Amino acid sequence: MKNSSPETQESAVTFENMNGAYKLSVLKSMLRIRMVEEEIAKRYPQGKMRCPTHLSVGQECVPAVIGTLLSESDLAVSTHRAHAHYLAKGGDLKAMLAEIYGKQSGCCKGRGGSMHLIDEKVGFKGSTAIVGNTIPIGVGLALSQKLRGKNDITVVFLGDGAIEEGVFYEAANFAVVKKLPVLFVCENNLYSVYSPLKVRQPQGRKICDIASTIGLHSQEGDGNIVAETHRVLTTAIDVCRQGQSATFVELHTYRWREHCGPHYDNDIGYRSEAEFLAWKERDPIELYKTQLYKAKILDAEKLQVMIRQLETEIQDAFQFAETSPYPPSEQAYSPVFAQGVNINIAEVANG
Amino acid sequence: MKNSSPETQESAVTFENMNGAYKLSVLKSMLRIRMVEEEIAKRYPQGKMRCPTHLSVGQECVPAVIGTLLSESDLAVSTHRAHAHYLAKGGDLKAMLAEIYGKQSGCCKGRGGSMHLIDEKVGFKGSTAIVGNTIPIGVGLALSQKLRGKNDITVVFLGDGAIEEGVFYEAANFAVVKKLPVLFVCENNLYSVYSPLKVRQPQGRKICDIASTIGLHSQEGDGNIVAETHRVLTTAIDVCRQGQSATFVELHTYRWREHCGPHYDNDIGYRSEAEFLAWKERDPIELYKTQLYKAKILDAEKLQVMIRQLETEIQDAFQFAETSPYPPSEQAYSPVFAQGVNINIAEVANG
Amino acid sequence: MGERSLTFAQAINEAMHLAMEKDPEVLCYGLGVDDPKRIFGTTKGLQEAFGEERVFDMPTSENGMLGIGIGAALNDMKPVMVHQRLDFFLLAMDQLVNAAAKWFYMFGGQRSVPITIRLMLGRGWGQGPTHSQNLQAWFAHIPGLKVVMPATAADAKGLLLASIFDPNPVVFLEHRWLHHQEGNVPAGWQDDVLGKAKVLRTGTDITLVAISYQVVEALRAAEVLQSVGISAEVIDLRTVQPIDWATIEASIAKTGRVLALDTGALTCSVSAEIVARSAEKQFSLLKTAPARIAMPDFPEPTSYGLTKSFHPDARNIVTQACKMCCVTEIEKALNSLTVPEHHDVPGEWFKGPF
Amino acid sequence: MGERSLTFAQAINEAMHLAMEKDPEVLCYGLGVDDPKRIFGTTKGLQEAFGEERVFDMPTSENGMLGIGIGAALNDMKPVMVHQRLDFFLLAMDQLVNAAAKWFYMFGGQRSVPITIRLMLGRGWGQGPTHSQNLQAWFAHIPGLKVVMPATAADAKGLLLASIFDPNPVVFLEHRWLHHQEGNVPAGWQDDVLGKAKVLRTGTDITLVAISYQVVEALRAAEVLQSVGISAEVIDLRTVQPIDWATIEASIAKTGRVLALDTGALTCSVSAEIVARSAEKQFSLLKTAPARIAMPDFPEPTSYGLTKSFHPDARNIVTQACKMCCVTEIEKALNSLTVPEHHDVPGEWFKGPF
Ligand SMILES: Cc1ncc(C[n+]2csc(CCOP(=O)(O)OP(=O)(O)O)c2C)c(N)n1
Ligand SMILES: Cc1ncc(C[n+]2csc(CCOP(=O)(O)OP(=O)(O)O)c2C)c(N)n1
Ligand SMILES: [Mg+2]
Ligand SMILES: [Mg+2]
Repeated sequence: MKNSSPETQESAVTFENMNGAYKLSVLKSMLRIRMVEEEIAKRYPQGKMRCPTHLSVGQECVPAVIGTLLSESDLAVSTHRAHAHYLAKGGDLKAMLAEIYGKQSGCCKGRGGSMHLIDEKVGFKGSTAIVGNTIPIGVGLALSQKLRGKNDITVVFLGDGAIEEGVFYEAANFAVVKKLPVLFVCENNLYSVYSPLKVRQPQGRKICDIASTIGLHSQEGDGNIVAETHRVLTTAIDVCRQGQSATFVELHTYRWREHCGPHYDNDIGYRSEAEFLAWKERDPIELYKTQLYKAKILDAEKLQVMIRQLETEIQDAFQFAETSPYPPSEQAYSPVFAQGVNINIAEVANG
Repeated sequence: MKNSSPETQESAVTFENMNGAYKLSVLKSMLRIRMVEEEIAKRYPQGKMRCPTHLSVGQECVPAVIGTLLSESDLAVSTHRAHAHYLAKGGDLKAMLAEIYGKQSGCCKGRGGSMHLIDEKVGFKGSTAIVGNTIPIGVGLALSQKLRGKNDITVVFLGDGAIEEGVFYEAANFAVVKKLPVLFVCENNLYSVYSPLKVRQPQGRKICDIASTIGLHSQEGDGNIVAETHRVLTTAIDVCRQGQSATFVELHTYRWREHCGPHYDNDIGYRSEAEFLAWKERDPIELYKTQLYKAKILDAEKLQVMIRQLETEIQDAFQFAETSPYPPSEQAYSPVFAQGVNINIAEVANG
Repeated sequence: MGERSLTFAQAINEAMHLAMEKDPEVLCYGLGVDDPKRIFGTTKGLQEAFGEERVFDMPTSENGMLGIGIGAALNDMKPVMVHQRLDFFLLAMDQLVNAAAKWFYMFGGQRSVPITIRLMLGRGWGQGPTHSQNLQAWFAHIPGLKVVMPATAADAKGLLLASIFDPNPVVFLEHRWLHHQEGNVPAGWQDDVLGKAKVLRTGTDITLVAISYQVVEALRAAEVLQSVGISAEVIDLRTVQPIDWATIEASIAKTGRVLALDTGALTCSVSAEIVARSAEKQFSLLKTAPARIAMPDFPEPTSYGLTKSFHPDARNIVTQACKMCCVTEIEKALNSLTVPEHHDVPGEWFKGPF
Repeated sequence: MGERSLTFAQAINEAMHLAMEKDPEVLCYGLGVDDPKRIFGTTKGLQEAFGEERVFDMPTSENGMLGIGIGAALNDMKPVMVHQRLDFFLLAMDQLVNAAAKWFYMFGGQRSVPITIRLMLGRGWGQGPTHSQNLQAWFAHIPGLKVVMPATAADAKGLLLASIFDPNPVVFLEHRWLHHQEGNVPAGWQDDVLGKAKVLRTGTDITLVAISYQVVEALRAAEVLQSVGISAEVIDLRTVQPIDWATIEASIAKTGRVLALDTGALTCSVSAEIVARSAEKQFSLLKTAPARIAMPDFPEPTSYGLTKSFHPDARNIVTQACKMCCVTEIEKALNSLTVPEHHDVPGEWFKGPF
């Protein structure tokens, strides 16, 4: 793990001395993401979720951990692969599923689909489908937070592919120039669609090193191990919240299913079954469960209860989504412009 | 001076053991650029050069030196501030001045003006007026050179401001991934228009370090000292031509006159007269002349001859430009499309 | 040269093979050109046949990578750049407009930029607001770009070859709903030119000027219009820059009625240009007001529910044409149009996700 | 509220001061907003009055910096971004089109992006191909953007205030040749709305629909047309998205003739939209073919020689209007138009370089 200037002490609260309830809440969050995604995968072939859909199965650790470390007034933006980030930030599961089903009760009233999630109530400011598109937007949110003088931060979720967009470099540069409270969380899952890193970025060059040279406080870590992810993220959030530096973390992980859609696709040739199996061995949920079992924080019964709770919640949410009505087709012609005048200060200051 | 991987030996041919004729040719090239630019500055207020014009007075060393190190089959692209690069690469002085005057005999037939220079005959492939615009174009030229398997390189001239464009980062990344024979020559003159570096880039962060982390073979040097510039550039060109790495050099220098236009503007407040005077003390031409005098390569008479030759050439060229006719106004409607079919291989391979 | 039935996507693929065989300076690059899916099959076999130097994937760096193609083109290469969605290409407008489009004119006509940029237009299966934009009007508005929108498999091949070997920058727009459409495609090399429209069906009462996927709808509509006594002439514009005014004008001179059909948003669209120009130049020949059918001025929503009647199709064309020809049997005509089970897929075989 | 004569640039500056005083969440940023030249004077005094946090320079990173403004706007700030040339802004089309324009609609109408983007359009003194583009048609084509093009000092102020406090993304286009024009500008706060045109001169024979700098030329032309008996109504469109169709239609209903005047390239232009829509909706009211005058479909060349008659002006308007009204005294009308000494400067005081 690399730690660039400004130097900071490790956060006092380490994962190890967090209490059992907290540790179980992280597990629950991971399981919840996994079970939601798997249920989407199961139902997608029914042809009722009619939009491009990118699942985070295998990548649950990073979102779950960071979700426990942010407050509601912290903000977040994300990408095409946003389900996990949205859920971890506290986004409404029913509204998300309804959105994927294109329903009126969806978080965008059916206009955005899987790639466009939003839950303003919990500070999830939006995910968009163009690679890199929300990166500067997150930096702008952080600018507004800094101007307001509050202690909040903005998290920008991005992938290893998004690093290649010039706009990442531009946005990061500005965040450093202005010392903005933004935390870039890069889930490096080795692929951009079917393209391995080596055809896109120089071999041997680390993403976190680029970030560090740009001037971001930068670290990397194993994104499949809860304790390590927790350590890296707590440090980063501390640095960021204290206004010391805009920060960057690169967390290594792996997407299990196909880039877009519900299936496995290790047979089509862009990556090997062996690679997949090696990563599956390192399933973040299994690794964490083992740890919790060992520490006697978890037992089979607790797990069963947790899973049953989640199953109920998730089945309910799918039920909600499937039975919600479509928006009437005239709503396609809902206004493209917001109405009204947008003046905060009632008094006319001059004239 | 920083030298990043892949490690290379200094080029065997150092500046010190170049012969006197060579050293004088560098001086002449510098003087030529200076005298052309100063003559433009003198005549610009007459209102006959009616286009935005950016002068390189004070920045003559880098273009002059690199001009002597390239062959005609090497290519170059440049920016809004391109006069010096064009001339150093062997561009036609008359055609350049005629272009600035908007004449039919101009290198773009009057369509481009000062910011759009081209001389295909000598491999000066074009300068454009949008910051960063020619950076990827230069990398693409290098790609074509590599695919052709020739030993040629492409030089991309750019400023410290252009470094901030995401397209620099994108183009550099690809050049590294593909090991392209491209050499980025960044003249860091501390300003982008009136903006000092500190409002644009993190303080203390070096441009050459960013380049190095991206993966470019990267060096910096004093761009007002011929010997150092020569050393840095020879190394870079060697590395580049041998196909070891795409390369980057940052050379520190200073623009004397206003960003755009003929005047001095140290009085308007964005930089101090003292700063300017300190750099003027380090006039690359005066420094070099002193060195050549000391080494007895130059004497007052030789200098006079050189200046007189250049004066004649330059006055002739201005005469040419001023007396050339404007293009007839109908030529504004010259085709926007090239005609014909663009097939190299006569034989139809198939069918 | 025999004719075979190929899909539009296969025809593109064949054109790419022919071009790369014919000329070693043709390159093909873009995200996914060498991946298992091969851009909906259109780049199949290219890397195997022509190697990794000429056929390559790229970083997600749209602006930089377009500039790199332009640079290669300035040194006599003929790059074909591919984007799976036009929307991604918005990142590259500086290179497209400030460099590629202007180079030839701005540098005094010395050097052109022989690059071809293949962009897919989306629609359906929840492509939504940022995966479905049809911005042909943007490209057509910029002096110096050629803009090609084939509608048939044969044209996909012929026009792609013409685009690649045209010395100018060409934006080549492929509608995803055309990729699977089959048609007769002559084998071997094909000579075609950019800037010529085709009259796909002759008629005497109304001129339908259609582009890209709207050609399919226009032909469906024309069939039905026949049944209520309206003889529609269908022009497939094929390129929207330059526009083949001669063909359009000759048709309008005959029919006196023009209806322009666009896949882009209405305001300042290619269909606006066609209507405007017809009104300006052929005012006295027009028997009724010229009209256009285009996308509404709204982003495309994602939901199955919202897209139900979002994309104007043969129904809208039939209705509008009947009105223009003062034919009242609109219901009768509409009833003979078949309606697909799902409005958001190009065929029932399509199951997503992209 | 008294009236004072201000230049267009001063009026912009006054609007910025008023807006920033009124609302602490208004920001102003862009290359050079705090430099000695202060964007042709339009940002004068802002940093002194409102501090470096609210008024700031930026790196040359157009796309990133637009996204940053959008982000701030999504958290209730009201950023005003400035570019000295529209052409530089081509780098930012992804953020403009895929984020700013779509956010409100695509996220279910929950959150809009109250950003204002001031772009200068160039012309003259050799601005040339990449410093003079008038791309209002691009912006108008994108659902979700408002596009404002003031022509008078008073409107520069009123419309800029309306833009800043409009909850939507607004592209605010300033023609450099208007910056020095003077006009009466009411002091103090001004309430104006986006989407309303103004009839600057009433007439009965022909409707001139003009935008931005073409309003100046239209008024010059109208004066001269009067002398040959043509009564021209001049509409200053003020915003090109939304377009105030009611005002245009009412005028055409009266005059039966419409001539649209644009500063952009002809094909798929705003003037195409105006002509198309008039022909579609008011065909039977038109006494003669509708027409448009726009820039030719060529990049703008740099040379003084080449730009001599490149920009259509009052002369072209007079000629076209006479033809449309069947008035033959064109020469007489043209002769009464004054011709400036140099065609490439907004006034003889202009000596370059930018
Ligand atoms: C600008 C742009 N280019 C290309 C795409 C197509 N695309 C969709 S997702 C994706 C992969 C991005 O990879 P990464 O950032 O690593 O995210 P991951 O899918 O691995 O989570 C690509 C290239 C896009 N949506 N936007
Ligand atoms: C994309 C873009 N943004 C802004 C400008 C305005 N501009 C012209 S020159 C320049 C300065 C660039 O600075 P630098 O790269 O350091 O070059 P220098 O002028 O110092 O030689 C700027 C910002 C432009 N031409 N293009
Ligand atoms: Mg990835
Ligand atoms: Mg500089």
